[in-house]
Amino acid sequence: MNIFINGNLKQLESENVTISALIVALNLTGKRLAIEKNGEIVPRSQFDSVNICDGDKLEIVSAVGGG
Amino acid sequence: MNIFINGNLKQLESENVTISALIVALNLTGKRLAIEKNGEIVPRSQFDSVNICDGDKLEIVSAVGGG
Amino acid sequence: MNIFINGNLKQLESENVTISALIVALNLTGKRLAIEKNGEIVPRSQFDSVNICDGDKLEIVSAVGGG
Amino acid sequence: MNIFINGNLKQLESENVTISALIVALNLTGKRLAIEKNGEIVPRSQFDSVNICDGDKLEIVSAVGGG
Amino acid sequence: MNDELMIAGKAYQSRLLVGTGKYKDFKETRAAIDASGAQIVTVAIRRTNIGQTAGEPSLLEYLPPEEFTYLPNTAGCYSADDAVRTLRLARELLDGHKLVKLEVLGDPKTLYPNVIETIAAAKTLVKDGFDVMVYTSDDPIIAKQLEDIGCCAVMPLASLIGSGMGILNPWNLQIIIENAKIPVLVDAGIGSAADAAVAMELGCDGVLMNTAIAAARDPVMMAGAMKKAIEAGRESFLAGRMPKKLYSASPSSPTSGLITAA
Amino acid sequence: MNDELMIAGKAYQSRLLVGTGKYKDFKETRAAIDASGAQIVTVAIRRTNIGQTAGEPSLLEYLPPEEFTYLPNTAGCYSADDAVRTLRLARELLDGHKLVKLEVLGDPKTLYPNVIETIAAAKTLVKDGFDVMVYTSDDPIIAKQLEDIGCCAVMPLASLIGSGMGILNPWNLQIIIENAKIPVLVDAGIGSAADAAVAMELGCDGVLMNTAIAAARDPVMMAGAMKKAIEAGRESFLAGRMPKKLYSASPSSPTSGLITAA
Amino acid sequence: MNDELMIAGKAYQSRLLVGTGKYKDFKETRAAIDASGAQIVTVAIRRTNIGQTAGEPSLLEYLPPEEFTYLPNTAGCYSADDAVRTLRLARELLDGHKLVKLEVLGDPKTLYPNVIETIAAAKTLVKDGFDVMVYTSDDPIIAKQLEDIGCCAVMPLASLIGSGMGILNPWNLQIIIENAKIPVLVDAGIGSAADAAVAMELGCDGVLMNTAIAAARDPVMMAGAMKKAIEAGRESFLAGRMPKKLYSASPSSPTSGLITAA
Amino acid sequence: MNDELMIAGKAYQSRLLVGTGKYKDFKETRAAIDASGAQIVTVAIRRTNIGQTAGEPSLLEYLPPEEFTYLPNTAGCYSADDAVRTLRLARELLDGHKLVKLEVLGDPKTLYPNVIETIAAAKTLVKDGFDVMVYTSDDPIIAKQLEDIGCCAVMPLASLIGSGMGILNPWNLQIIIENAKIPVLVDAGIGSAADAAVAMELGCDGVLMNTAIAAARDPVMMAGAMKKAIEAGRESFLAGRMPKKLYSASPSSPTSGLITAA
Repeated sequence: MNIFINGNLKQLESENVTISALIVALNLTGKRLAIEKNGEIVPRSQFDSVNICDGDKLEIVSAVGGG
Repeated sequence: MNIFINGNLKQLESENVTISALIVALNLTGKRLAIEKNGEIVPRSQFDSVNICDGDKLEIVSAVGGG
Repeated sequence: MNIFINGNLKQLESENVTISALIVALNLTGKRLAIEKNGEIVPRSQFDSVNICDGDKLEIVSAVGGG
Repeated sequence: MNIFINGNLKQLESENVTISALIVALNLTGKRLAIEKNGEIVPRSQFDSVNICDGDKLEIVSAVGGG
Repeated sequence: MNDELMIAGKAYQSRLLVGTGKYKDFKETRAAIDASGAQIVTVAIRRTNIGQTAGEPSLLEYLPPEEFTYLPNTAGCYSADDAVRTLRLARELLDGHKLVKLEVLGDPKTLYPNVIETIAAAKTLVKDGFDVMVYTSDDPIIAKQLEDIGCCAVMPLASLIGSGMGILNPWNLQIIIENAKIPVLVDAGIGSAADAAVAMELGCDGVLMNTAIAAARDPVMMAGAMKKAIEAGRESFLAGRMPKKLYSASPSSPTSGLITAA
Repeated sequence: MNDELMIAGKAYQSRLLVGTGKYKDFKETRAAIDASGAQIVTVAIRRTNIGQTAGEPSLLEYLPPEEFTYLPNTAGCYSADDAVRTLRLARELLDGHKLVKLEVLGDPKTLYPNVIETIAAAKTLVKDGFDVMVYTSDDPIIAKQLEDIGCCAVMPLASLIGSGMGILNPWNLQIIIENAKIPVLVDAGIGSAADAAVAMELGCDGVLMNTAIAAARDPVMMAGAMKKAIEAGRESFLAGRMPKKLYSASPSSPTSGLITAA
Repeated sequence: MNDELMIAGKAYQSRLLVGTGKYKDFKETRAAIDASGAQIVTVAIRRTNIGQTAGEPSLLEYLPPEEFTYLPNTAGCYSADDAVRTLRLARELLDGHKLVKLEVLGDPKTLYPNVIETIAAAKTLVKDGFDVMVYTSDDPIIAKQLEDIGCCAVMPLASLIGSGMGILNPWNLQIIIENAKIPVLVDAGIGSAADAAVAMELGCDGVLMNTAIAAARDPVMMAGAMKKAIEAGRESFLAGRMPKKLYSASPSSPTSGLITAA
Repeated sequence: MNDELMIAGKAYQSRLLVGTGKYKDFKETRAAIDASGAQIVTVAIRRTNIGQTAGEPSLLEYLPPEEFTYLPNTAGCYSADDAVRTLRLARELLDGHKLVKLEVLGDPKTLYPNVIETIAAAKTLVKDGFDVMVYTSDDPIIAKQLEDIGCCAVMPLASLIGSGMGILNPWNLQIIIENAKIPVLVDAGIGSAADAAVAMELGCDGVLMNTAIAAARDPVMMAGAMKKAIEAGRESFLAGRMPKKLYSASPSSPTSGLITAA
């Protein structure tokens, strides 16, 4: 299926992917992240339960140096 | 009847007073004025036709020195 | 004899007074002082040997708070 | 003979040249000038009478734009 | 030199706008304004003094609207509604006159503008057909927003009204001037003729003042000084000043031909 | 208003003195000086260019000594002797002319005055009968000493010659002005019309400048701006400016009679 | 001396808040922040770099949230919505962290705040339970409105972000400080240690900076200088400076007892 | 960081020199000087109070010459002769102590230095073997002459003694610092910690003050503030400040990766 991550199109083979699975797939395990799905924040507690569907728009953000 | 002019109570003997008549009564003949009646501006052209009723609130203003 | 100390006239009974003796007489023993006699500095080493004569002008100074 | 004008060596054929004559020879007729000869100012009134001798040092100056 | 100030489609030769408050009497007001050469004068709108003896002189007799462009202001207004209401009365009072000065203040202690209310009032007034010259802070973003709303001139403060502190932040004014496509006039804070010259040298299109003239020891003489200062600053701006440098490259007199070289 | 500048017993209507250096040509020099309204113009004394084609124009033809008061200077002199020698030649050149500008510089990089040599030269020149207008630093003690020596005017710098940095230390100038019984003119450092107005508002009796006019993009227009700025600053000083205060006691418009009180 | 800075109910010993941007690497970032003594550090929220090699170091490893109070900002946001959205993500990212820095910019050229959008965002965030430290202009009325909305600290600019121009308008800051009942921190524009000391002497409760440290030739040394400058300015403010006067009433040394009186 | 101040061949860790006048009592004097960290303290030379009760405490008991480097001054001297005479007595008083502060004043109202007399005194004192730290104006030429005479440090004023006006002309100080090969210390005029930091950031080698500490509401706290301000300003100077620019090239947070780009 096709989803958008941080504005870029991304193809995923498998369907029914959880956020947690996606994080692993994206090689982001252990990183401190916040995720927005179609404009709604997904609490970290729900990463295992929330599934990603075709066409979902995800924003994955972290803290960087800034002033 | 009782009206309010510039925030002060004013008693008028006669009823059915026009704005023009009021101006004369107030000794303001010939002065450049603008008048608000109950929050609505009364165009100068209507000073002769518009009547004042008991309880009306009038604002009579002129231009003064200011910066 | 009469001498001047810091601009003021001072009477001394005895003649042939040394600077050291004067310091004692003035109750300045142990104070850190510098002394000018008739415009010439008297080194501390000579306080015992230098005599004061009638009419001598002495300046006795010390260090005080200043900026 | 050889003289110095404004720091530069200048050869003159004739001897016994007056300042006035020199001014003509230098093509400076009518210019407003002041002249110093060997460090001494030569008043304009004496331009006709004062002679220039071999080795004299002359300064010829005028007014120019300045602030 | 033809260098006119265009405001709402009308050309003015004078870049000095003056207030009419705080003078000893109307005679002094008129004398000072004449000396200033101002063509635009601000007036306040106030309740008519009821019961005043008829024939008592009025400002308009000393400053006939035929001779001067009136600029009714909203001094003393602390809300958009009061300001709009005041200027609608002014328009009626001055036979449909459209050119107005909008100012909405934030508090009576500093008289600093309330830019939120100012923007709200500006939107209403522009929609209502007024030509709005707007008094504001030196916030460049707000100034641009007021221009985008359709104000015909933006008038940032130099410093607080009546303070005479002069231009406290020339850098903000510079940014406002660079970004503006409408006239920028400095309003409030000018204290002396030099302050006015500084404002014009920054590239302002004009200056509006009242206290600096009216509260001078000799208001009429100060008015004349202000006229010259505005013109001096404007011409200095147009003439293009010399560059600043800590060390001068060259003295004003020739460095060659010195007799000292002898 | 009769407000003349008295220097060495002669009255001048203009308080702006200008240099004659750094202009494109003599025509521009004259045009700028006319626009400035200056009555006193400084000139430098330099070695005559020997071998120049006869009839080549000279400064004096464009600025006839009958029309202007010449102020020969000692620009480029770094010692009292050189300065004195230069001015004696100037006096001879200008038929016994006594009014001169003394300046003795400290180094060619900053052109800052050497006050020690300046004082020495001033003593000699005054004894020798010159009317000495003296360029100096903003040191109030030195300024007073130059007055006591008998100089007819003291001319402290605003900032370095040709820097255009304006008045760097108004406080020292203020002290000099308060203490002086002779005219105090600001000389050097003025960069724009506003700078000139500031100097006059401080209470200076006049301003001498060259680069600020000659190095402007349009020297003639700037000269006119300077004329107005000097007059504006002077009149502002005489008119007595309003007091400065961080908060204004009172707005310019009446605080009573507001409809908003309804 | 016990003189703590209270923000949103928590006490801090350091009055210097620092950004974490523009450093050579995280090692320098940490070294500079240690030298600054800062306890509150700002961070930006940005899209995670997808596809980056795992184990690549992150800012949080160098600045553990256990050691520092994070202050996520909204740098780069030009609307209230973007700012609110960014801070909600930040809160989630930082496990419900409530203390945030709100900044909504007006344009990318000046980075001047958009106070209209800032106020809108502040209202939403306060209602949403955030502790909002808000970056704003030096407009005293806006500063007061932000306090009334419920922000826990107001942070006016000294000058434009990254400009290093220092405090351009100390008078406005003074008014803001006088009127505020919440902490006032100067944010943006500080360029040197002296600037920081000036801000604290005005009576600010703290200073937030980034470029002044990160863009110094030696960021770590500058960080230490800033720490001392903040403390020096604070203590100078508390100690109560001597009065200013153009002339001194009295020298520092006794005027009597001079031998010169002999 | 090993960054010592070398004066007359001796190294000092503190760049803050303080006066000992104007304090409530010797106890406060000592407490303030301890808080300041100063190693060099100025003292005045005055006629001993004859007839004072023996055992009355003296300054030297509170500030033992073994702990501090004394810097006897010539405060109150208006001529070279008086200054030289005073310092010869000081040398005798302090057992041949050679390090002295020379100041010759111009008038009692401004306490501005008389540079002519100062130069005369400096020549005599240097010939006589003194190590002369000389108080002077901010005249760069005079400062250079004093260096050439052989003074071991030149100490230009920031503003008038006891005025607390801070640095009135940083440009002159800058020139003095650029040209000097001996230490340049700012002496007189510092009013607050920020003033001290500004002086050090200009590149001064040190600062000498008295009133700013002694006349503060809390002299001991202000002394500590000054210690930090001097160190902050010095380290800021050494660290190399960021460049100033009206507009910032870049914000402190990344401009890419904004969610707002979504």
